[in-house]
Amino acid sequence: MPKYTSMAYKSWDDMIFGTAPHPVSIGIGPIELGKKHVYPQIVPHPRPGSEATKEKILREYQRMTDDALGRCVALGFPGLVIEFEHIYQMTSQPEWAAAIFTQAKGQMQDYYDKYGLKSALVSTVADLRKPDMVHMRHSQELDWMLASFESTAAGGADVLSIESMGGKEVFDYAVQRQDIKGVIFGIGVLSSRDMEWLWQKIVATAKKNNITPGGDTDCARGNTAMFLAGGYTATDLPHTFAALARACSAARSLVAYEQGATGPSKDCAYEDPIIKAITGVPISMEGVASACAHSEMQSNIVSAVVDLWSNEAVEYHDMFAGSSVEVFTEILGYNVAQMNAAIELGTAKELRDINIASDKYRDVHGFMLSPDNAYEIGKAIVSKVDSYYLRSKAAVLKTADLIAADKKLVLTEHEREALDKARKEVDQLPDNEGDFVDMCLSEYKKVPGFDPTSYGY
Amino acid sequence: MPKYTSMAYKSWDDMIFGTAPHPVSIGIGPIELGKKHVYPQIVPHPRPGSEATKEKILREYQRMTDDALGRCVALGFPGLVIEFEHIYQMTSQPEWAAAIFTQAKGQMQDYYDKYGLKSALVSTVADLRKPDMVHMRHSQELDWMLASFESTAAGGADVLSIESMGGKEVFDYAVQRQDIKGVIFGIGVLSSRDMEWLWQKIVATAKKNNITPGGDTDCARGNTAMFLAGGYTATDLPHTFAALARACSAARSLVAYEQGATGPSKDCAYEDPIIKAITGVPISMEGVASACAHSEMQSNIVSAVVDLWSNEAVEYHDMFAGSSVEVFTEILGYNVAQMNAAIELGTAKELRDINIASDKYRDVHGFMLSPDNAYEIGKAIVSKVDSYYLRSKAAVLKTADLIAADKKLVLTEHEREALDKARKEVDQLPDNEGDFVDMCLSEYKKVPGFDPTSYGY
Amino acid sequence: MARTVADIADFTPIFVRYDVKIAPKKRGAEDVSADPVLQAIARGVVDGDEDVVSDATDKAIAAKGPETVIDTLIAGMREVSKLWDDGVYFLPQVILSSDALMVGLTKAEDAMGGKATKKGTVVMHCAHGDIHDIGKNIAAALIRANGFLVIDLGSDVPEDTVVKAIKDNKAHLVTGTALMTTTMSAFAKISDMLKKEGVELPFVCGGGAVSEEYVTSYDMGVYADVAKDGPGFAADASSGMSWQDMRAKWNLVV
Amino acid sequence: MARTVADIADFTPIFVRYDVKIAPKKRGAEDVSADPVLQAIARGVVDGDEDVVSDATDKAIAAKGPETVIDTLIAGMREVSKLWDDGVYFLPQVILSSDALMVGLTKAEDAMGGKATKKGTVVMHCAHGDIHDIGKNIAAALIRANGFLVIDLGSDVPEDTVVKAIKDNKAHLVTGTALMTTTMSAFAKISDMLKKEGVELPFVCGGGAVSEEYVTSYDMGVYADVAKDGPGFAADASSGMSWQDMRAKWNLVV
Ligand code: B12
Ligand code: B12
Repeated sequence: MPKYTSMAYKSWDDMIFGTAPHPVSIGIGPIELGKKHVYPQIVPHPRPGSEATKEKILREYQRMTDDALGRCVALGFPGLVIEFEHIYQMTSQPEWAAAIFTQAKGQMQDYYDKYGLKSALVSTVADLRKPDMVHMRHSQELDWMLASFESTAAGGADVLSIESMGGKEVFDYAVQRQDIKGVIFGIGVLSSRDMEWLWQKIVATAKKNNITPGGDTDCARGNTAMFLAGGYTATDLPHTFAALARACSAARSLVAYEQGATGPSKDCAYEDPIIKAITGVPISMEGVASACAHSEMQSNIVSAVVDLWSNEAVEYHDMFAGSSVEVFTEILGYNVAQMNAAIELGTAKELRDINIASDKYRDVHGFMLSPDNAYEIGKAIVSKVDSYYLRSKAAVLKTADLIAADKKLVLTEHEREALDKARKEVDQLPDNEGDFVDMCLSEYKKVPGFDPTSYGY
Repeated sequence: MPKYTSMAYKSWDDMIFGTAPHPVSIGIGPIELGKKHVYPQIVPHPRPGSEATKEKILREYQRMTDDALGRCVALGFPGLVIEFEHIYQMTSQPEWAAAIFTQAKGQMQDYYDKYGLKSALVSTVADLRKPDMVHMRHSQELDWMLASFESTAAGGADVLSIESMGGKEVFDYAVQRQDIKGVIFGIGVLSSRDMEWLWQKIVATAKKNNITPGGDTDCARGNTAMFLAGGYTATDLPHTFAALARACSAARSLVAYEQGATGPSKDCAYEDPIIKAITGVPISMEGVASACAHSEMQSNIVSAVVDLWSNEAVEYHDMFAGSSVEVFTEILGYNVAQMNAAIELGTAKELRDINIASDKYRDVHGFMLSPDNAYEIGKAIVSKVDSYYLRSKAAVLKTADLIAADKKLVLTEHEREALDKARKEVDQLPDNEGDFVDMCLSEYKKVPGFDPTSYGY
Repeated sequence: MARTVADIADFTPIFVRYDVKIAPKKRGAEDVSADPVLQAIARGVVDGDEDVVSDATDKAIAAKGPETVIDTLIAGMREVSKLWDDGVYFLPQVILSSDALMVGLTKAEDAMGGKATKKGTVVMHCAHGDIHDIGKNIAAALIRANGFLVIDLGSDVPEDTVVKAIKDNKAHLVTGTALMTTTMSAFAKISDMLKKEGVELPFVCGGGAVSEEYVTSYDMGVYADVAKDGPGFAADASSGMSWQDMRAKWNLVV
Repeated sequence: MARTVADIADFTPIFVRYDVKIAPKKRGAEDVSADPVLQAIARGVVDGDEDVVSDATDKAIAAKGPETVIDTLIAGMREVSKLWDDGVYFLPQVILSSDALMVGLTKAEDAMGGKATKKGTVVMHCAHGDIHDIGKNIAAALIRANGFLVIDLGSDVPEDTVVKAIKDNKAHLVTGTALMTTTMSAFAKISDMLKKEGVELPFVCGGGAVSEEYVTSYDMGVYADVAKDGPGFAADASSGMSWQDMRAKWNLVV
């Protein structure tokens, strides 16, 4: 498949929440993404113990689904996307997964029939291929995954997505050592190669079932780095280093769309503003309403160009106002009501710019995801079309340059040193993919469990 | 004390979040409310069982406080207000309450010394005077309450507030029967009289301790009606009826400020936009981030003129991202960051109008709290200065008129009938307070436990 | 220039008025009797009109006897429930109907020279330290209107008062309401005290703070979601259903 | 006209850069030895430089004997911990230091003709069905660097494998990591299995999904908040502290 060589927008300023150059229709209603409307996306997680039997897990999902749909009707939300991120027991037992999806789809149809509530269902299969433990291209785990894509597609899923695991073994080793070379290799090369291989299968399954191949996220790497970087008081990883890792994530997550995915993207792919700038697909993002799932420093700015607004994940439990699923459906619904009201009023850009001002300079992660910078990073990526390695490297260099150049962005001494050190190391890397890969294959032999044949080497 | 006779603003359009004609400074830093900035207000609640011993409850509050302050520093929030709504065991044991407040204030001082984080502490004493069970003016419960105001003021509280209980016995009886007369009597007359009596004591305690008398809320009545009304699918009480009850709430909650309270108001007083229009005090409100505490139909519009943004209450427990207190501190912090960014950008009115558009026509409660309508209701209230009864009646009539007149506001048949019926009943009520009170004293004798001497009759 | 809310013609992208979509057609109740006086009683209940019920009851007691009056009152109330179920009535109409019903019932019982046999006895209370009682009051009104004897202990009720009332009244069912996380622990205590005394009966617990998970963590606990279910709980318990069976029927335990 | 973010001069009303406020002054480590070769070992550890440590270790083993080398390596690591505590070092510097330390340690142990006595034995794993292992890996590196023997069973480890490893290795401490609500129930199972076999030892559990409340709900469980505390747990357990005492020390049980 060809690689992206140009941008979907003429200027970053054309990017706005709710609108995408390549809209997508999914589910019952249908839910139209990218056509001047932002929808909420609730992601519920079952309680400990509910995985014990098929009957229990079905009840748990039934309740969670009903809570989410019921709250939408009570408050007047026009539509809802529900995502089930498979737990281990679903992907490893494709017939459980199928039953859960079929049940939810029936509930969604009932709400549509009774109230006219639109909805769609996303199946995010768990990537159980832990690269240091199982082979990426031949293993029981892979077979389960493919069977689960198939069974949930047949069972009523409208979108197939994944958080794929390629390159994680090398990345984990490298990120703990603040080693940018290993990060580029793990994310930019290994993960991209794994995606190219895996996404052909996912797209084929989606097509066969006449549903939508959604997207992939660099969660396993980009978000690990982001969480390690943490807030202002954390000292696990420099924030500048995590931002450079995120630049690679964009070059990497693009592969899904090159292989035929159309969006909606995966919510936890913080690299999505860059992806949207390049591809024009509708993106799912998470921010202030995903505070239940993790803490972050860019909760408002990530809504700037969003099409589907998610809470990432909330465990089912009781709160004063009802269940946590009801609570977060309500928060998401009002968040998107604000965005949709702005669209109807004609002040969407004002709202976008307010959200940009909230976080652009709070932290480097928000800074690089600010649509203006995201656009520039996207341009660097599409300028290097011939190699996964080179486009990742270009993204890292562009990000480092943007961070270094902006006077409003304050960095501590430690953060700046980390940036300068990484920048210097990247400058010394080879100019072509072959040399880089040879170098890395020899250096990262030492990473426990790293098996180059998992990536077709 | 004189009653309000005029509005604090020339026009509703001058009202905006973060700015109040009469700013208030509280706590460490200090936190300046009403001076072009909105602060977050977190209200944590202890877990079941933690009330068992003083040691346990102190640990619980210590953790909750640390979680809230720590998250602010991690994410860069400039300041935080923490409210402790007393549980029964605090108000009934004033020395427990004092210890809890002293401990929290010490933690807040530490964070200020170490990081410069501003903060302030609100003591909301539980009104344990259940009017059908205890006398409002002479009882053990009253003594506990006054002692708790005193002990928490001495212990480090910066603001004293309450959700006072007057008139609840009559109101509860009336609201269950959709009886607008009883609602006006319970809220407009009895609760106002109780507040006049009680607030002189609260203001005196605050003055003595050199801290701030905050505000009171019609929670016990206005919110009970609002919760009974519920969402689109509930059938416990017509929404139009709840909106008329809320109109009385505004006439009633005003009494605190007439007796010397200065704000910040109580977060759960949804009548506060009307109060702000009349008094110009900074108001605390709750909306999208209080979805943890209850569901509502006006979560965005209530931020239109807010100064302090609250989550109402969240029970302490674990979520994926940390504790629920950390999660909701984070949500509140980003919500106010959005508002403060708009202020700094000069697009605060655009954001306000977006939030108005989100909910003005979703439901009658949001409709009447829309700043334009809130202002009109305020005018009706201050036009009838000589009587608590008459100003409540005027508020109800104005609200009914506004609802009936606005063509964009769609009502179901049942909702419109409820509105018309109430309107007709109010039209037939006496023209002066004496006659009205005589009528009600005789009619509501039948309410179990109603004792007119509790209100000085 | 940016527009204001007044310029928006169509709000459906922001919110959808599902309430308007599902609003039922207004309709009246079915007649319950061909007899005009009995039908007047039923209509008085349906309309929540105490005066009408009072007058018609006086007449009917003389003409038909108090048992027939009681049956008619209950039949009227059944129509009220149907209207509520269908969304034609809201709760206040039901409460007013139950007020009216109580007027008739008291008269009929007086005429019978004492309390008519009730379907069962229910002890109700709000937890110690908790004064949130509106949910309990609504449930009490509905249970009473369905022909059960309700012993309402009020709110902020000490645990031993509850236990004593259960024993003294030989209750079929006890209910508890709590809206605060720091008061609902009283339920577990009551359950323990009952066990110690060898008393076993269904203990239906509800209220905002209370979760099914919590209520099903102690013996006898059955979780109640809405007041509307009150009469159903009372009927099950009075018919001798065990708390285990009631829990299995009403709760979705994980 | 509305301004853009570029026009904002002062962001403090929107956010405050507390990180800048509390950023420590950069500083180096204290010297740990007056001897230049030993100091080179320590410096190599502090700098995370495997080559320097390797060379200096070779020299020092000959000149001072392996025990002194080990002491020096540990002393260097102690300086690293101080720098981390003060925020001068971030985690990667600590991991690189521990890599360097392991190079020296391996040489010294080889010179002693086998493993040096470790301070204690720690069995570590991620829960069955769970592949989130980065927190465990960090904790393992820190515990190892503090002189303990770590048996790392990896991730997605069946319960009986864990129990067997504890018995086979006579472990002082077992640790578990889980980041999913649906995998952490494995911990309670392991606790039960150990009890049944009469084995009792502290079971330190951590990971994003895991709460103190959950971990302290089964026997032996001690909740771990951050990887940094790993060496402290290992030290307590190896010194014979009971799980009850460790729980009291490390956890704030309600
Ligand atoms: C990175 C990540 C991943 C990576 C894992 C990388 C790895 N090798 O660990 C990848 C992408 C592979 C992944 C996969 C999945 N993930 Co994931 N993941 C995360 C994420 C974003 C961050 C976790 C992380 O690395 N944190 C940083 C590390 C350092 O923290 P930590 O492990 O907790 O360790 C700290 C402490 O706990 C402590 N500690 C831990 N262990 C020990 C041990 C000792 C002895 C001591 C002293 C201390 C200690 O020390 C550390 C701090 O100093 C979380 C989000 C979150 N809120 O946690 C989700 C999260 C854990 N993942 C989640 C899910 C659902 C999944 C998937 C099922 C998604 C899917 N459907 O594909 C799959 C898992 C499939 C499977 N079978 O397991 C959910 C879990 C929901 C739930 N609780 O049920 C979370 C919470 C995300 C969310 N909010 O939805 N994930
Ligand atoms: C109205 C209200 C009040 C009123 C109470 C009115 C009254 N007479 O009940 C007033 C103002 C007095 C009040 C006071 C306080 N309140 Co209050 N209150 C509320 C509020 C806003 C609504 C409750 C309500 O009336 N709901 C409607 C009724 C109908 O619902 P319900 O009682 O739950 O009943 C339903 C079901 O549970 C069920 N049900 C209930 N019982 C039974 C029984 C049977 C048999 C059956 C079948 C069904 C059933 O049927 C009903 C539906 O059909 C809630 C918010 C919330 N999220 O719940 C807070 C809330 C309960 N209050 C709270 C607090 C903290 C207080 C105060 C301590 C505040 C203070 N510091 O002053 C004081 C209490 C002092 C004390 N000692 O008790 C917190 C509790 C926090 C916690 N869980 O610990 C809440 C959750 C608000 C919040 N989010 O912070 N409150």
